[in-house]
Parts: sequence; C-alpha cells; structure tokens
Amino acid sequence: MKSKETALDAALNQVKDGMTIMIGGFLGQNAPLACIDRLVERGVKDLTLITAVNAYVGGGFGMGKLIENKQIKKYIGSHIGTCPAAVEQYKSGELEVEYYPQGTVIEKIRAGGAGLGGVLTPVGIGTLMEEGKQKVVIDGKEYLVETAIKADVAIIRGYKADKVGNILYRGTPNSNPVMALAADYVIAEVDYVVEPGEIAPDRVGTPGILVDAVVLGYGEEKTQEIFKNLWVRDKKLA
Amino acid sequence: MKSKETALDAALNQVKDGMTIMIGGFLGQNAPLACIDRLVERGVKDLTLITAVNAYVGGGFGMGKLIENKQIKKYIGSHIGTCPAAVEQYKSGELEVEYYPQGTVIEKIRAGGAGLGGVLTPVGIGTLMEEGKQKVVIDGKEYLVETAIKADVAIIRGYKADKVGNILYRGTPNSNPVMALAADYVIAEVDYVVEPGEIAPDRVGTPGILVDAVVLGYGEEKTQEIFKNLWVRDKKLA
Amino acid sequence: MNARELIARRAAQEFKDGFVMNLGFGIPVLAASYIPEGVNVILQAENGIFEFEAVTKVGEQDAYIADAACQPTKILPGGCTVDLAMSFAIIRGGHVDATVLGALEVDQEGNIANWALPAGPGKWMPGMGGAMDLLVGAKKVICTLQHTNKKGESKILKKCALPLSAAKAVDLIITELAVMEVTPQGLVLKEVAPGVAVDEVKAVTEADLIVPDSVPEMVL
Amino acid sequence: MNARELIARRAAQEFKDGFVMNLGFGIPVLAASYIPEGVNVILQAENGIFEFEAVTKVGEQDAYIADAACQPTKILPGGCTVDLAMSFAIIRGGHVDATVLGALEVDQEGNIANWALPAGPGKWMPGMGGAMDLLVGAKKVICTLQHTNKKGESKILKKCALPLSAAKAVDLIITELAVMEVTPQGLVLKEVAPGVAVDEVKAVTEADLIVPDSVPEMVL
Repeated sequence: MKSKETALDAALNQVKDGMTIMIGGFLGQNAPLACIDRLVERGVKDLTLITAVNAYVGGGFGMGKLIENKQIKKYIGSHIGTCPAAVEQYKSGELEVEYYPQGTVIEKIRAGGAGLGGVLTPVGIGTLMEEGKQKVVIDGKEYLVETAIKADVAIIRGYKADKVGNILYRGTPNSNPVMALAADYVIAEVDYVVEPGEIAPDRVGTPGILVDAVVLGYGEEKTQEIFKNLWVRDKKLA
Repeated sequence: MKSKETALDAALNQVKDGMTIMIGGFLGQNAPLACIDRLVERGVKDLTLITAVNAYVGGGFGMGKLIENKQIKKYIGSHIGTCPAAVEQYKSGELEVEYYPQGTVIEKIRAGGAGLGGVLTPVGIGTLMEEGKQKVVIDGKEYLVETAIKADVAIIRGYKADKVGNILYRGTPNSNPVMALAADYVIAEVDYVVEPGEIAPDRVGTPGILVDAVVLGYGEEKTQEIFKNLWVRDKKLA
Repeated sequence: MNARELIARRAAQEFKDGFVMNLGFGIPVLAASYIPEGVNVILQAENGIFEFEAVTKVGEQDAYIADAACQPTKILPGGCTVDLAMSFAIIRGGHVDATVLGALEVDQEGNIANWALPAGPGKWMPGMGGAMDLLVGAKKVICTLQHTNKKGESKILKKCALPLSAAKAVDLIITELAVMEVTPQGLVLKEVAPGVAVDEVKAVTEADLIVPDSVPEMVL
Repeated sequence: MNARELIARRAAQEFKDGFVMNLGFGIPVLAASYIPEGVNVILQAENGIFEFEAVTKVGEQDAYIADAACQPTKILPGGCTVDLAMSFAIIRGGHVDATVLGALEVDQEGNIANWALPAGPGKWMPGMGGAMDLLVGAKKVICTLQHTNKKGESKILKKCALPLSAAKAVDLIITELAVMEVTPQGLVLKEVAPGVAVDEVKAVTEADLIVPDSVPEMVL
C-alpha cells in the first residue's frame, strides 16, 4: 500500500497556470484553507474557479484572497456578492463570471464526476439561465439541459483521512464529497491522517479511490481558533 | 414532536392495489423483509415494483415471494434472472418487465426525488435502450434522456431510526437512501427506534424529513439468523 | 413596530407546525423569532443542515458547523447534516414545505426578481445562490419585502423589469402594508396592515390588485 | 488445466497494482484467485463496497454486509461502503480502472452482448444488471469467455447478433484459445494458449483476425 499522504507543496504542484480548479467549502467554512493560503503564496494564475458560493463575507479570508490577489480569471458558481474584490473585478471586466443556481452547480459537478452528460432541471426556466441552452420537454414540461463540468484539480476539505485516502467529514460536508468525483487530481486537506482501518467503512464520506493526495491542513486546534477569531471579529460571537 | 413510529400494518395500509412501489435492498440483503412478508400476507395486488435488482437467487425469499404470489403486475429494474417466478411470468406474459441498466435505475429514482426531469447518460447508446427515447448531443457526443421516476410508496431498510425518522444504515445502504427521496409515502423498516438526538447528526444517512413512517422489522438478532440460515442452506457458508 | 418587524411578525404566521422551512437572510430569518407558541418547524440551512439554531456565545461554537450565512450553529436533537447535492435534491425535489425570501421586485403573476442588479452591460450581481432552486422546489413560496423602494416606487409590479429568479413561483407576498396572494385570477389583496386603508395600498401598488368586498386587518 | 481456469489465470495478468477493479460473476471472480504476487487491486462490489473479501465460515458473516452476489462479505482495512447512486457514479464516471466480465457474444469492433437471451417476441432475459454501466464507464474492459458455444460455433464474431450491452466497448478478449485486442485497425491476435496453433484459433473464430508475424504463447 502506497500512502497518499503528500506534502502541501508537492500536491499543489499539480495546480498550474490556466487550469480549472474546484474548491470545496461554503463561505469559507469547511474549506481547504491551508491549501488556499499556500496557492496565494505560490501565485499560480489565470485560474478558472468552480465553487458553490464564494468567499466568507467581506474578503481577506479563504478563497477571497485568491480573488484579491487576481489569480482567478473566471468564476463559475452561484454568488459573488460576499466577495467585494470579485464584484469589483467583475464590474471592471477583469473577472469573468458564469452564474448557475446553486443546486445546478452541484448537479453539474456531480454529473461530471458521475459520467453523465448532464441533468434536466426545471430551475432557470423562464429566466436568463435559458440563454444558449438546450431544452428538453418531458410530459409537456420544459427542462433546461445543464451540462456536466469537471476540473483539472479539486481541493476538498475533510476532517480525517486514512493513508489510502478515505475521507471522514465533520459538520457540514457541503460540496466537498461531490467535488471529489469530478477532477483529474483530487487533493484532500484534513486535520488528521490515520492508518487504513481506523475510519469505519460506513463513516467514509469519500472513498479513497477518488483521492489522489492527502495533505495536512492547519489542524483542528488552529481551525477552531481561526473561526473563533473570525466570528468574534464580525460580532457573530460575543 | 410527533413520533413517526408506526405499527407495521398501519404503515402498509398506504400500499393499495395498483400502486407503484419501490423496495430497497440488493438481492434481498438490507431489504425490508418484515414489510415484504406482511405485504405477501395482505395480498395487495397489481403492483408496479421499482427496484435495483431483484430477489435473492432461487426465490422463496424477500421480494421473490411477492412475485411468486403474483402481486406484481410490472417490474422496473435491471435484472430478473435471480427470480425464477419472474422469468416464468415474464415469458407467459403475466409480468411486464421494463429494463434499465442498474446505474440508470438509480439515477432515474434520484432524479424523481431530486426534482430533476431526468439525466443524460451515455449508457445504452447503440443498444435496445435507445428505443423510444429522446437523445441529446453535447459536444458531439450522444446521450440518452432517462426520465425521472417516482413511486406512491417506498419501503426502505435502515438499521436504526430515531422517532423523527432520521435513519442510520449499517453495511451497504444500497438503493435505500435514494428511494427515500422519491415516493409520496416513505416507510423505513429498522431494527431499533431511538430518541431524537441518539443518532449523531453526521451519522444520519436519510434525513427524517423524508420519512413518513418508522416500523420495527425483525430486529437484529433475527436478521442475523435469517441470513445465516439462508447462506448455510446455499453453501455460501459452512 | 418598524416595517421589518411587522413583516416578520406577519410572515411568522405562515409557519405551520411540522413544516420543513428554508428562510432567506434578513426579514425571513427575523420571522423565526416570532413563530407562534406550539408551532415547531424544521429549519433547513441549504449548506446542508436540518434542525439547527445559531450560537452567539463564545465557547459554544464549533468551527465545523455553520449555517448558510456562516453563522456558527448548533444542530438540535433530531437534526442532521447532508452534503450539498442532497440538500438541493431535497429543495428541488419538493421536500421543503415553505420558503420565505426577499425580493427586489415581484409581480402579479408571481414572477420574482431577487438576485440580479445591473453591474454593467449584460452583467448582474450578486448572484442567485440557492434562491432559484428554492423558488422552483419549495411547495409554498412566501415573499417578504418592503412595499416600495427608496424612491417610493412600487416593488409590487404588473411585470418585473429586472431579470427573473423564477417565473410564476410566488404564492404569497407580505409587505409592511399588505398581504397579497397570487391566484389564477390575479393578485388578491388578502389583508392590510393595522391602520392602513385599502386605498393607501392601491396607491403604492403598481400591480392590478383584486380587492375583495372585505379586507381584514393583519392580526399581529 | 480446464478452460475456465486457463482463462482466469490469463485474465489475472491484467490485474495491475493499485487498480480499482470490478469483476463479473464466474470466471472474472475466479481470476482474482490468481492475482500475481505483489499486485494489489481494490475490488469494487457494485452494491457499494470497496476493498472486500468473501467470508465462507459460519460465524464470520454479518447479515448487513454482502457483495453484489449476496455472498457474505468482510470489508478490509481501507475499505468502505457507499450507496448505490455513488457506486454507479464511480463506475460510470470513469473511476474504475478495469472490469472483467463474461459475454454471450463479442465482435471485432468491440461490441458485446452479455445480457439478453430471447424469452419470447421482443422479450429478453435475464437483464443487464450493472454490466452496461461498467462497459461504458470502466477505463479498460476485459471480456472473458469460452471461444465457442456448445455447438462449437464461434462466439467471437464479425458482428454480434444478440442485442448489444454496449457498442465499441471491449478492449481485450481472453478465451481458452487466445488473447485478442480490439484496435482501430480491427481485432488483433495477441497470444495463443499453450500448444494451440494460430490456424486452430482462426478455424473457430468467425471474426476477421489480424495475425501479426509472430504470436507468442500465453505465459500462465
């Protein structure tokens, strides 16, 4: 058995200028913060970013830094409003934005990972979402054809991984398990790496066969501290 | 909080002649055996059965009994060969059979439960599966439109449920979690019913909001005995 | 009582016991503070939680659990987490009984515009997030908004001008002046706010309002 | 060595270290007994298990864990369970490195028929199970079958006569007589079984066989 545990930089070597990447997390929560921070330092650029929503409100945190640092050429997701830099760059023409309803984003990713050409959704019928898309009628009802998307690299956030890449999630897994299906190279940032067998088979949220590299992130203690400080700063906690 | 714990017969009153039902399980394993056995006794008929595969090899067990008892008018799934009664009734014209590849069956069910009109799959292109179906071309590649299906009642098998219907699975959950999305009335047969909060939030495989009735099945001890005897009889165990 | 509180209090009356509900940010979340006694609803956070409440005291938070606004959150007994695909399968699949959300504009056919503000030629922001899925998927759509914009112009229109979030999706509109229901016949004035006359509502409503013989006052 | 064992032994050589593999019933499962030393593959059971092995001793079984043939099964360290949608997402999505499965017929274009036997007019049995998904989704498709049917007729055809399971899906065909590869140029004879002459293979092969100058014997 070859261990998939990989040094952060060795894994991030897979992310090259111009690539399409997926990043898990929801407004930065359960997002791969250590990988993102290091990507900012590494300065890889012209990336297309696929994500469910966007950065934590106000910027300066998580994937907001990638956008502030102008490493993202194109954003594919459901919302940019939480990230002031994204809004500014979109207005100025520096950032291309491709919107999909959040439920559609995750289905497009799932379709990409599951070998489907796409899904038929009623969401978006009668709206701008129809533009340039095929429609299919089933029993007299119209559906949009929403095609599959994939990425070169997906960076996801788990809690524990074993050395063969099985991932256990903690809290809300959000988009992470689906993104693990849909990229050529999947990096899982976790707090703990354990031996195979230490995660019970029915506690595995992402099978190890989908994961290419397991990297240690900031760890549990620092993660708790990061969010406590963030939430206290923003008066969500007192 | 109203408890969803329901007497077996009270729950099965929802299954009426002529209805479409889904039954979880894979060759009878992790299938709702107590509900099935009682449906046989109750004699409800002209059912359309949606299931991933079919009965345990050789018949006389699980959903095989429903077919042997001629309660099923139409079978929708991927395989009938394990159930001699199904093969006979299909040949004689008593049983209508609608085949889909197993991965397509589960996607059709998921689409039904997830509010999608269907999915686009490459599986079946160039085969009999094309008959009567729409096709969509994406980037020059053909896909079959496989439309959503739903049931009047889904009968699934979990291990534990809490009183608000959250389900914890043991072993292979197979089609059960997907079927829980895709029926007007969802019956979950389990071995244990516990109080809300006793199943950790991240151990829930099917959210309680999807489940209408929780019924006690044969229980863990008898389930172990049933399968031990079955497997010994068939020389899978010695 | 200010307009927000009034709308929230009235919206809270649409919370029915046992409902699975998804609440937009702002007034809809505020409405949860006014749920009538004896009514228990199951809240969904679209990032993948059922049955939760915000935690606001340092020490009670867990970095791994937050709601769809990234507010630290506690999962209540009987609650659970799911991934994003399941969360939206549940939304789009009709398993959410009601959603309450805001709007920029809403019209008499139940069309709603709530995500797209002009950001340049062919550019819109901030993005729809999960709203379009909720509008299509939830069994009942309740739209809460101020009756007029800052210029005093009606947000209850004959036809939405901004890009739609969904067509013919809204069931009930609640403002600080009125409750209106979208019906096959048109937009029906169901209730007026305490002390507000029907004519006052009509004066600031661009939509054609069907006014029954008797329009009761909201009971707040 | 009988035909089944020979085919299984040769098929086992296609198991590569680290491969995720899905094995059909019969010869493909038998092949797993002959995996070369030092080669570890991750087996998938399509009902939703990765890394497992059969248990055959009373007392070792668990009623809640069985493979896709309902054989009591033990999950090995590093293994896991998934639901059926995920299991087939993984299959169809190209995450399985190779599948080995049987066939009723296979042809020189890589078409394969492995599920539909006539059961009456327009009726077929026993059903495709997960085979069609595997044929389309697995990165490499290895077809193991006896070279001829009971009547001595070739099962390696110019064109399949039975309903197809998938078009142009098969990469490698292994019989008790030969190993053949489906290439853009046609069906290439890669190896013959020990003691079998090329002409013997050609004599019982309906398909057009491309025969290289030198055809090595299988090393078993």
